[in-house]
Formats: sequence, structure tokens, C-alpha cells
Amino acid sequence: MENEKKRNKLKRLLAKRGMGQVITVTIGLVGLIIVFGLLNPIFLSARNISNLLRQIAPTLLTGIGQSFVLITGNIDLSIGSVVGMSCMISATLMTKGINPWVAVIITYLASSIMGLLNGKLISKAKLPAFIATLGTMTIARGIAQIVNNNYNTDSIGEAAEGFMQFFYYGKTLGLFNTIWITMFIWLVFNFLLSRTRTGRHLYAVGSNIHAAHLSGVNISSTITKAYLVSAFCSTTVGLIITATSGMGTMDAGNSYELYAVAASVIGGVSTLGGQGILLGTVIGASIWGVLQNGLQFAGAPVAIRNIVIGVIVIITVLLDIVVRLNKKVGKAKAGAERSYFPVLKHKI
Amino acid sequence: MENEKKRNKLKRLLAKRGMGQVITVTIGLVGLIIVFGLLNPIFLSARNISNLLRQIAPTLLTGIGQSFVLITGNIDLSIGSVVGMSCMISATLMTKGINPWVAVIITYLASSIMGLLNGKLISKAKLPAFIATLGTMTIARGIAQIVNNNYNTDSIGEAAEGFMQFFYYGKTLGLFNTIWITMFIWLVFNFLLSRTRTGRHLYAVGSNIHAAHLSGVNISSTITKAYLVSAFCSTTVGLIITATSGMGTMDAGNSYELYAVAASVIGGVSTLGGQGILLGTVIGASIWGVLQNGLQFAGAPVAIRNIVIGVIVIITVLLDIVVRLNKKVGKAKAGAERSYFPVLKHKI
Amino acid sequence: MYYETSNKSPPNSKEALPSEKVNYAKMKVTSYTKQFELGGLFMGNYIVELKNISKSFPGVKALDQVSFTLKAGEVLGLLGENGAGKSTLMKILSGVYTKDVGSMKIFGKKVDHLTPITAQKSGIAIINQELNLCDHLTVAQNIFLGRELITKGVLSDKKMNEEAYKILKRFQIDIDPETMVGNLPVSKKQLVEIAKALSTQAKILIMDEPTSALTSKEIDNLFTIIKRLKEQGCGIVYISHRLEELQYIVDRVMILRDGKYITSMDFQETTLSEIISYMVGREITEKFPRVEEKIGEKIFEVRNLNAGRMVRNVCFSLYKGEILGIAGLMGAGRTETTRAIFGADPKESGQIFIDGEEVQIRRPMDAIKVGLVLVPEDRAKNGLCTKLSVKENIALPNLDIIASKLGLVNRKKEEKVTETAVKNFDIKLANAEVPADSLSGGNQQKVIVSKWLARNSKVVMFDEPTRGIDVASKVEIYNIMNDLKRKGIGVLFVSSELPEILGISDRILVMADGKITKELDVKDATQDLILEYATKFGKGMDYEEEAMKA
Amino acid sequence: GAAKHKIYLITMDQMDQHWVTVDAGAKKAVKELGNVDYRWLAPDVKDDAKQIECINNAVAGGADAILLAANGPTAVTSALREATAAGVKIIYVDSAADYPGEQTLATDNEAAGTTAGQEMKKALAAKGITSGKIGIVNVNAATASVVAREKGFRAAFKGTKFEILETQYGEGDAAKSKDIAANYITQGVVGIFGANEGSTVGTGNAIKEAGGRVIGVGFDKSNTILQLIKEGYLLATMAQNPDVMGYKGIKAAVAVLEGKNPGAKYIDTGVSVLTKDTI
Ligand SMILES: Nc1ncnc2c1ncn2[C@@H]1O[C@H](COP(=O)(O)OP(=O)(O)OP(=O)(O)O)[C@@H](O)[C@H]1O
Ligand SMILES: Nc1ncnc2c1ncn2[C@@H]1O[C@H](COP(=O)(O)OP(=O)(O)OP(=O)(O)O)[C@@H](O)[C@H]1O
Ligand SMILES: [Mg+2]
Ligand SMILES: [Mg+2]
Repeated sequence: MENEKKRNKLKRLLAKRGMGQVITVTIGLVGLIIVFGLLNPIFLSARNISNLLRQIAPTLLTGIGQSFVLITGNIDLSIGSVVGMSCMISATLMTKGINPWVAVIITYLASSIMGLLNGKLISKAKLPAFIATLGTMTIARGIAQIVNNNYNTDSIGEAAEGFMQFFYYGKTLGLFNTIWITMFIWLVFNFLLSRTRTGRHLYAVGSNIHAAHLSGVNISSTITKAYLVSAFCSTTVGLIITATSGMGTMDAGNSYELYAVAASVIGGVSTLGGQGILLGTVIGASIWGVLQNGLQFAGAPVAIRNIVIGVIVIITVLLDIVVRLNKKVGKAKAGAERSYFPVLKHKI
Repeated sequence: MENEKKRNKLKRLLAKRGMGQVITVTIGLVGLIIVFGLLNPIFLSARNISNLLRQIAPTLLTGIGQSFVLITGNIDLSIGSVVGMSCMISATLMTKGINPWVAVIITYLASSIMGLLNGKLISKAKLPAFIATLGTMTIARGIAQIVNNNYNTDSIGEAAEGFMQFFYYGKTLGLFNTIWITMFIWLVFNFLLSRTRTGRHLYAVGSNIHAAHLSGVNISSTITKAYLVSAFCSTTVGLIITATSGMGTMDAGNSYELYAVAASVIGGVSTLGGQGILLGTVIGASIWGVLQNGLQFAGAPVAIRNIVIGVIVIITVLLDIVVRLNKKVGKAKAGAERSYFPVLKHKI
Repeated sequence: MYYETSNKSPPNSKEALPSEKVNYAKMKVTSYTKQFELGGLFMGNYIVELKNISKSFPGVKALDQVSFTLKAGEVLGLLGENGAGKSTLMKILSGVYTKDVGSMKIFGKKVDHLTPITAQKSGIAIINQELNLCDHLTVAQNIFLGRELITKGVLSDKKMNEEAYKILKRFQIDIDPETMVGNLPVSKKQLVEIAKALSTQAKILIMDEPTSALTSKEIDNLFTIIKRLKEQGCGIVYISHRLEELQYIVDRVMILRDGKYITSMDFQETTLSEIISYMVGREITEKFPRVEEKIGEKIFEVRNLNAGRMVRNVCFSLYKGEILGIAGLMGAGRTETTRAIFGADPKESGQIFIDGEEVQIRRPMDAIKVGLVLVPEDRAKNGLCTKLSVKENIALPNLDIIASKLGLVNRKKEEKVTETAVKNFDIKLANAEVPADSLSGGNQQKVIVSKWLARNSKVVMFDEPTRGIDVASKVEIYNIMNDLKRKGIGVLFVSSELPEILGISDRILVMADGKITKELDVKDATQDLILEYATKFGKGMDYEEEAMKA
Repeated sequence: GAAKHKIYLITMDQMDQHWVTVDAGAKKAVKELGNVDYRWLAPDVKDDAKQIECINNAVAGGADAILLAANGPTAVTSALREATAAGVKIIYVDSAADYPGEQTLATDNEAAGTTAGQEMKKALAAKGITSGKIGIVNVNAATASVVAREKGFRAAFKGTKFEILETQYGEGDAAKSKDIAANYITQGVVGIFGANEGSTVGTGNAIKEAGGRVIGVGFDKSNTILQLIKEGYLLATMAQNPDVMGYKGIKAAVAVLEGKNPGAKYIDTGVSVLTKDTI
């Protein structure tokens, strides 16, 4: 009886939105790590692992933001530009002699406005998310360029040493601060998504916006919150990049929104909304990061590398689908085909 | 009686999917042209208009392909990379001394394989379109790089003079060939979409894949056809670029998939599938092209230009939504409430 | 039980049935908790007063100066044909739509602007005709959506599951609160909707076709609940096209036609045939028109069909000049059987013969080509491309006829096919270019049926073709089936409504748990007999059996 | 007064500091001359087709001369043929195309790359290192100038015992380049070459973090790079003179338009090797 109950609980955990995919891709990730470790032992050195974790951070952070937005059934194309904008705003302020921490706050405020704009354009003005964020993507990049008059900034200088240590170079308890920051943000947003009312509403809006509306969920504020989270994550990445390079670069963050989608979707977040967990995003971002890092260690030429990454992204998701279909077929044979296109449903 | 009939016909035409938006954005387009003409009279010179039309061609062509895919409820992120791949394949073959027209045929065949791969991954293996084409996007870029051993090609040379004339530099009846080619392709695909069985199937699949399946539509072949059209259009753009620059460039076509989405969506094609007409894509691509060209003539620096383009893209779509809502409100007050989020529905 | 009436051809007036009313005292119902004891309501007071409400949609005047009242403790049957404006009126009352003109009073207080939230707060709950649930959330999460339970600042799924369990149990709904709604069949989803609405402690409860996907057992439970709520002073608006249901619960009826108020009267003082004539605007003589044809040769045969757990070894034959009904409870596997035959789902084994020749059907297209078509259930999911026009929907499966060999669509032919279909089925629409989702539910159903009958087929399978359709339209659909029968076309008719199965088919197959458990000639069939065989096998059915014994 | 000369500057994109400096140099000349109607056109991102559009637009806009930083040697030649047919004079700045122009003012990228390699070799020798791995952080393989720099750099190590690893591409993004350089350091390289500004900043920062054991040589000049050199984390950078390209380019264009001889066909604007000692 007790056992039965436990088994049921486990079953439910596995049935949880996206949990299946998380497990499949985790196996894939482990496989990748083993392969790269065999190809070049340095890949598994303590030093590289520490580096690797830090290299994963930006993809994971933007992935968290993108996952929030995807779960509501929308998309955020402005992520990369907001990263660039944050990088330029913070660095410009610091080179103008403003206290780095004040600059950090101003940067967060500035990009919150982009998040707010995204959220309101989509939920109030009812623009399609793709087009609204394509617009803000262009605008944010323009702002990144205009902030320092179309120049990358000078070095943010000595005064920003503490800032650089905090966001990138420093270590705490043997781990880079960047990793701690990422873990902290992940924990907070994972809590928000899985344990709070707001989190529940995010899923509801993504699953069936009419039902959510009729149930009294405030659609506009829910969608806006997702975009604010996304802007917050992007800003953090922008600040990390400022700290990394010690200057502001206008084209920082280029294409990050796509990596963020890749990390989310590989991790089981559906682009049709309503589905996914942040644990998946961690695995997705890790696969992305391990591929980039591991292929460099394996000494693969760039051309081959792109092909390998493309193939692996496809195979990872394919594997999950095969596993899912087989599981269903095994259990109830043709029962899975109730809807003939079970997976196509989370299309786009 | 006759008049009544005619009026009814007009009414129906206006009620057709996407027609409303096409009209709104056409007005926007005319407005833009007037503004740019006032800012700089050269903008309206015969020479610039001829240039402008040719500049719109790549966006329009990729937009046609993207529209086909969007109408089936999917997306094609691989467009830009297929452009680059086609450019590199055709140019490499030509520099190797192969007859340009043979090279053209081989290029079309090669990218058809990418289209086929996209279509089958999505319809047979049931991958989400976003992730499948993100994968093929990376793969196609890798192929573009590997084709000539990670170098841009040399000049395609004298032997390709005819090819270059045909695709870009030549004129027929006073219009650039590029424009003729684009018009021809548009006519063919517009006919395919609006007048044939395949066209109907594309809309049906995008509107309700289950209903389409039960109505005897071959889902897999329909989706694959859309991706083949997209690959065909991208390849044509790749060839135009080869002809334009007289060489193969590995990163040709970067981000074109996004411009293609912008052109489609501005023109009223829904990213949720089942909705849109190719006339809209023409207007969408024109707005995009006029903005790029006009802002250059207006002497706006890139930073400002980005901001203006972003704002105008948003405003165009916003305007359409306002008009649509108002029209309904005007005619039947709050009639838009059938679905509370009429526009959000075509989200992403 | 309401289906336990042994009357084969169901009554068309309530006088015929007075003795058969359910004895509710006999039904055991767990006691209701506090949340259903509604204070401050006096029986008979007006709790809703709507005056001269009008509402237009592009091209349609859905409501024209309609007035409406609801008293505490009454169950009002809101009746009318498809597209009469019932759902629209109730959506205005529940804040989903805003009225164009008119005034509203709720609990005597004037309200001008209602939103779903304010409506909910003022004690109105609605069970919508269309399901409004989040597929990605569990049953409990859906029930508590928008009013989640929080402990120590954190969502308490445990508590919500427990509460949901209690609510479901109280209403005798057999669903695990932790299952994903997306994994439930339509019937269960509808029960979840009902549970969700009931759990809001509403004093005004609107039910828009709540029983369209329910089994008899579940309907009985619902009626018990309605009765109980009524005793506590709730006002209930009940919309249904199953007029037989009314006698068990309804106190008063109000009838709409073409967006206009027609009449309102005490249910005791009227008859079903009178109600129908008000709804339709004319008399309907026969609710189940039957035509007798000579049984001809065998045109269709299925041998040893297996497809998944829900289709086991299915064998049957179909002859010219008959309608073969398939009865069974929800989840018996009837839909699966038709889908497998049609090639929509893969088959494991089995043979299919048309006119004595074996045909290979791997996908729907193969079936359509050999003259076998399926009118599917669940129109939202399987039936319509909602964004496309009515014309395009009707044309879709017939493009092989409408288009030339090269695939060019012949617009004239298309228009003609559409026009004929719209006329034959009397589909109410502004013009054939309007998107399919702007039609009322019943008219959408007609579009689905009509698109399949626009071509000459040998066998037509109907899966719940009358679900959510008004009386007059039902008769039209029966007539269509009869027509096919007369023309020598094979008709397979799946339905969960026993009266119509008994009223229309010539031979009846009963299914339970994926197997055919009985074949009955209509002359020997009774509701009791069918129910007996419909509950013959399988687990999960003991619930039904228990109820039968009670 | 007399009609002004209409001169367009067309660069590869508008994001790079390098181009902004070319523009600044040009503006300085324009101000001095007073009879030039000057405008800077650039695509929003580097893209051959878009650069050709810019050229066509300039011609349509009535250009008398174009200062062009060609994306690649062959990409724009046909467009230039059309332009010169319309009477437009072409001056190349930064990088020339395979099409005759009036004058070219540019850095000899390959030679500069070799210089960078030699600087690194010298520094390694001074530390007594004669073998080991060396990494290259480049922008991408599609940009001719950076490819030439890499080629020159590799040439400098021909015949030595050093192993040059597979080139990595960071798209000129300082953060991405930093990751790449850090991975090189983990692999145990003795030197890293950054092929442009972003690559160099990334390289310098990675070396800084690793404690400076690796020799870093870069390309281009920016405040941040100079800072890294001053701190000793980068050995040297190859500083180009983009302002000279713009300034002299305008002067040459006006000379041509006024029928004068602009001087030599090819002017190497040169690089200066900036090290701790020379800044
Ligand atoms: N959002 C909408 N947009 C356009 N027309 C609508 C909309 N909602 C309802 N209608 C139209 O209003 C009329 C009344 O529809 P309503 O859904 O209220 O009918 P109903 O009485 O509920 O019918 P049924 O029994 O079929 O559910 C119909 O003609 C329908 O087509
Ligand atoms: N979407 C679904 N996903 C998984 N299983 C389902 C789904 N829908 C139905 N089922 C299961 O399939 C079986 C048959 O379902 P269904 O209710 O459609 O049978 P049916 O005999 O056609 O009944 P009816 O036609 O009265 O609805 C049931 O066991 C049910 O639980
Ligand atoms: Mg209704
Ligand atoms: Mg069924």
C-alpha cells in the first residue's frame, strides 16, 4: 500500500510537465561529457569544469528568462539586444565616473522599462509577441549604440574593480561568483515558477489564455511579469559581460535570444506555452555550453562544429520524442494516437 | 441588383483572411514613401526606385517562403543559412569551372534536401519546427563553411557573366531582372497558395491539423511542400547574392529569416498558422525595404535607424490592430470579444 | 435513472412521463458542507433582472431587446434553436461579453460593467458550452485557478488536491485530482468544468449544455446536485438541447428565437411539443422519423479489427437499407473503432470490405477514396478549421472533386457545392465567407456533417452527430441519415443518447471496453437491455453497475 | 558658391569603433576643405549584399566619389563597375576590392599579422620558450582583413617548433572571445593572438585572470586594450590608423574630383606596434 503510494508519487513526478524530457536530455548530457572527456582529458580537469560552469551561466540566465516567456506562450527576441543595451548603459555610466553599484541599479531600471514595454505591447496592445519583441530587439540595439554615441566605451577602470570581482572574476568558497549569482537567480525564479500563485498563472496563461482569463487571472500582469523576469535575466548577463571585458561593447549579446530558446526547448519547455520546468533549462543550457567548450577541446574545425551542434540539437529532441512515443505505445499500444499528432502540438 | 452583387463581392474580398491588415499597412507604406520623399527628393528618383525595388527582392522572396511555412503553423529559422549555403555552393562550383547553369541546378537540388529534411523532421519525426529549423540553420551554415574549406570563394569570373546578368545586373524592358524573377516567383506561388488544392491544404493544416488529417489531407506532404517552397525561395536569394557579389560569402543571408518573418507578419500572416495572403507579404517586405533605404537617404545614423525601424514596425502592426478593433466596435460595438484576446491568438 | 425508462420511443410531451420522475430521496448524497449553505437568499426573490439587452456581432444581431429574470431557488430552462442567442445572453450575464444596450440588475443592485472577475465576485458561475480548461494543469489546479490556496506564502498543492478530492467526491465524480486535464476525455473534462463552477459557492449558476458529453449516471448525479443547490436558494439557468432532461429539474422555461424573446412559462403548465413549436416557430410532428427500407446486400464489413486497447477484435457487417447504431457508455471505444476503420489511427490487424472487396486503408485519404467517410466527434478538435471560412471547410475533403486533375480549384464548383450544402442543411450564416468559428455550436456541427455529405460515398460513419444540436436540426440530421439509407448508402451511427439510437437505427451494436458485447435488432432492444450490455465488461465500470443495482 | 562635392563613406558596418574613427578622420578633412557634402552610409550589420545596396544607394543619391571599405576583394566589384560607369570615383579605405580605384589607403593586414607574430616570437624567446601551443582568437572566416592577419601571423611561425591550434571564432564579441581564450589557456598554450579589437580585449582579460603567464598579442587600439598592455597582460597590439584613412581619403577624393593627382595608388597607412614601452 505504502509502496504503491510511493510508486504513484514517482510516476506523477515523472509525468510532471516536461520531466520526461529532462531525464532523456540529462542522459544525453552525460553521454556528451563522457565523449568529450575521452577525446581530451583536459576537458574534465577541475580548471576547465570551473570555467565551463561559468561559460554556461549567460546561456542559462537568458534561458531562464526565455523559459518564463515561452511558458506563457510567447517569445522574447529582444534578449540579446537587452544584454547589449545593459552592457553599454552600465559601462558608459561607470566610465562617466558614476559609482558602479548605482550604475547597476540604473541599468536594471532601464531594462525593466524594455521588459514592461514588451509585456504591455503584447498583453494590452495585443501585438504578436514575435513582432513586438522583434521591434524592441531593434530598438534596444539602437539604444546600445546611441548611449555612448556609437562608440564602445573605454575601460570601466579601477573604480569598478569590486564590480568586476562581484560579477565575474571573484570566487566564493572555491566557485566563481558568476556561478553563485546564477544559482541564486535560478533558485529564486524556480521557486517563483513552481511554488507561487504567479507561477501557476504563468502556466495557465500559456496553456489556455481564455480559460485563465475566465478564471480571473490577470492576463496582462502575468505576461508582463514574464517579460520583466526575462529583462532582469538579460540585464544580469549584460552586467556579467561588462564585468568580463571591463568595457561596454555595442554588439554584446548578439543572437543570445536564440541560444536561450535552444536551451529552453532542449530542456523540454514547449514553445506553444504551458509546459516546461527550469530544471530542464539548466540541462539545455549545459548541453549547449558543453558542446561549445568540448568541441574546442576536441580541436574540431568551425565548419564541422556547426554541423555537429545542429545534428546534436536535433537528435536530443528527437530522442526524447522517440522515448515518449515508445513509452506510450508500450503502455497502451495505439492509445497514444488519440491525437494523431501528439508532438506536433508543441510546434513552432 | 447588379450593384448589390458587386458590393457583396467587394465586402467578401475585404473580409478575406488578412485583407484588412493588407489595406492598413498599404496606407502605412504610402505614408512612409511620402515622408521619405519629402525628406530627400532623391528618394523618389527613377534610379532610386529601380534600386529600391531590387533591394526589396531578397526580403520579399524569403518572405514568400516564410509565409508558406507560417501559414502551416510552423516557422523556418534556416532561411538565412540556406541563403548562405546556396551562395557558397553555387559560387564554389562556378569557381571550379562548372557551367553556371549546371551549378544553379545543383544548388537548387542541394537546398531542396534541406527543405525536405526540415519538412520530414517536423511532420514525420514530429520535432517542434522552432528546434528542427534551429538545428538545420546551424547545419546549413556549417555546410556553407565547409564547401570551400572555410574560405569565401574567389571571383566566379568571366564565365559567369551571363549568370550575373540574369540574376542581378541585367535589365529587361527597363526593369532589373531580379525584379522580374521575383514577380514571376510571386505569381507562381500566389497562384499555388490561392487557387490550388495544395494551397487549401496548407491553410487547413495551419488552422487545425487534426481536422485536416481527418479530411484526408496528407499532413506530412503538405508541410514538406511548404518547406520546399521556402528552400526554393531562399536558394533563389542565395543565387541573387552570388550574382550580386560575384563570389561566395560564407555568412551571406545572416538573419534573413527574421526579416522574412517581419515582412510576413507586418503583411498580416499569422505566426499561429492558417492565416495570411502573399499580397500582404509584398507590402510587408516593401515597408521593411523602404525603411532601410529611406532612412539611409534621410541620413540617419544606424543607431537612430534601428530605433526608428523598431518603432515603425511596432506602430504598423499596432495600427492594424487598432483599426481592426475599431472597425468592429464601430460596426457592432464590442464585437471583437468572441475570443477575448483576438490578436494574442496569433501569438509567438 | 433517467435512461431507465423502458419506453422505446421517447415521449414528446411531459404528460406521458409523470410517473417516471426520479425519486431523488432514494439517491444517496453525501451531506454538503457549509459552502453550499447560502445565507441571505429568499426563495422567489428576483436575483437577476436583465432588461432589453441587445448585442450584435459583425453581420448578426445575436440578441434583440431581450429581457430575462431569474429567481432565487428556481431552475430556469433557457431554450432555443442553435444560434438563438442563449449562450450570448449568458455570456453577457457572466461578464464574458459586454452588452450593446440594456440594463442589468443582480441581487437588486444595478450593474453596468461586468467582467469575468466581477461576475464571479458577485456570485455568478458559468459552465461554458465550450470547455475552458488548461490542458497543462492538473484537475485540482484547474479547479482552483485564480483562487489558489496558499499556506505560508507558498502554493499548497497538497491542500488543493485534498480539497479538490473532497469536491469531486461530493459530486460523485470519479477523477483523480492530480491528473493532467489534457489527458482526460471530453466527458471528464466537462465534469471538471462542472466541479470548478460548483466549487465557487456561486448563488447564480449558469449551465450551458452541461450534459452534452455526459453519461446517464453522471447526468443523474448532476441533477441531484442541481436539486440540492436549488433547495439552498441558488438560481440556476439550465441550457440544453436534450429536452427530455427538463422534466427532472426545470421549474420554468424561457424561449428565445433568432435573438428575440418569445415566451416564458411555468414548466408544469406546458408540454414539450408546445415548447418545441415555440422554439422552432412551427410544429414538429415526429421527433424520430423512421423510414422502412428493404434490407439489401452487404456493402460494408469489418473483420477482426484490433487497434490499441480500446478496439479489440471488432467484427460487424452493414447492409444496404439499414442504419447500424453503435451504443455504449463513454469510453467504450466507439470513437476509437471509427477512427481505426477510417485510417485516422493505425490498425494492428483486421480486414475491411466494401461491396465484398477488401480495401486497404492506411490513412483517411484511402478511406475517402474508396467511399468511406467519417463525421467525427469533438468538433473543436477534429471537425473544423475554425479560422477558415465555412466555404473552405466544406470544400476541404472534396477538393479531389472540386479541383481539376492538376490541382486547380474550380471556384464555381466550389461555390455550388457550398451553396447546396448550406441550403440542404439550412446552415444559418451571413455568407459562406465568414470564419467557421463565428457560427453557433449547432451550426458548426451542421457544417461538419454537410462537408462529408457533399460527395457520393458508399458508407458514412457518424460519431455523435447530434451532440449540441437543437431538436429541429436533430430531426434534419435524422432525415439526412434516412435519406442515405434510402439511397442504399451504408450508415453507421454512434451515439450516447439511447432514445435516438433506439429511435433511428435498425440494428444496434453495443460496445463495452473495446469489444462488441451484443448485437440487437431494434425490435428487441430496450434501454435496459442496452445498458446491461454496455456495462458488461471492463474495470472502471463497477461504478455504473453499482448505480444500476441501487 | 560653387556646387559642393558629394562624397560618401561606405564602411562594412557601423558598429565598430574602427569605422567611427575613419568617419572622424573624414569629417576633419571635410571641415578643413569646406566644399564637401559628406555622408557616411553603412549597413546595420556586415553583409555583402547590404554593402552593395549602400553603393547603389550612394550612386542613386548623386555621389561624386565614394570612400569604400570593401567587405571583400570580389564581392562588390560589379556594383563598382556600375558606379564608375555612372561617373563615380572610388577611393578605397581600409580594404580594397579587386577593381581599380583612384587610390587605396589601408593597412597591409598580412604584413601586420606577421609583425604581430614576430613580436610574440621575440617575447617567447626572451622567456626561453621555443616550443608549445599557440591559440588564435579570430572574428570569423568570412572577413578578408582578419583572415589576412591570421595568415600573416601563422607565417611568422613557419619553421618553428610551435604548434598553432585550430583557430576559434568569437565574432569579435569580447565576452565570447574571453571564453575562447580561457579555454586555450586551460589547454596550456604559451601565446594567444587576438585578430581584432573584441578578440584582443577577450584575450587580454583571459590572460589577466590566469595571472599573466601567457603572451598575448592583439590588433587594434582601444582604451581597454591600452590598459591591459599597461598592466602587463598583453604584450603588444597592432594599432592601425583609421583616422588617417578617413582624412587622407577625403583629401584624395577631392583632389581627383578637382582634376588633380591624388598621389600614389597605394598608401599603407601602417600599423604601430604598441607595447608597454611605446605608450
Ligand atoms: N463572437 C461572435 N462573433 C460573431 N458572431 C457570434 C459570436 N458569438 C455568437 N455569434 C452569433 O450570434 C448568434 C447567437 O449565438 P449563440 O452562441 O448565443 O447561440 P446559442 O443559442 O447558444 O446556440 P447553440 O445552441 O448552437 O449553442 C449566432 O448567430 C452566432 O453565429
Ligand atoms: N485524449 C485522450 N488521451 C488519452 N486517452 C483518452 C483520450 N480520450 C479518451 N481516452 C481514452 O480512450 C478510451 C475511449 O474514449 P472515448 O470516450 O472517446 O470512447 P467512446 O466509446 O468513443 O465514447 P464516446 O464516444 O461516448 O465519447 C477511454 O478509456 C478514454 O479514457
Ligand atoms: Mg450556445
Ligand atoms: Mg466517442
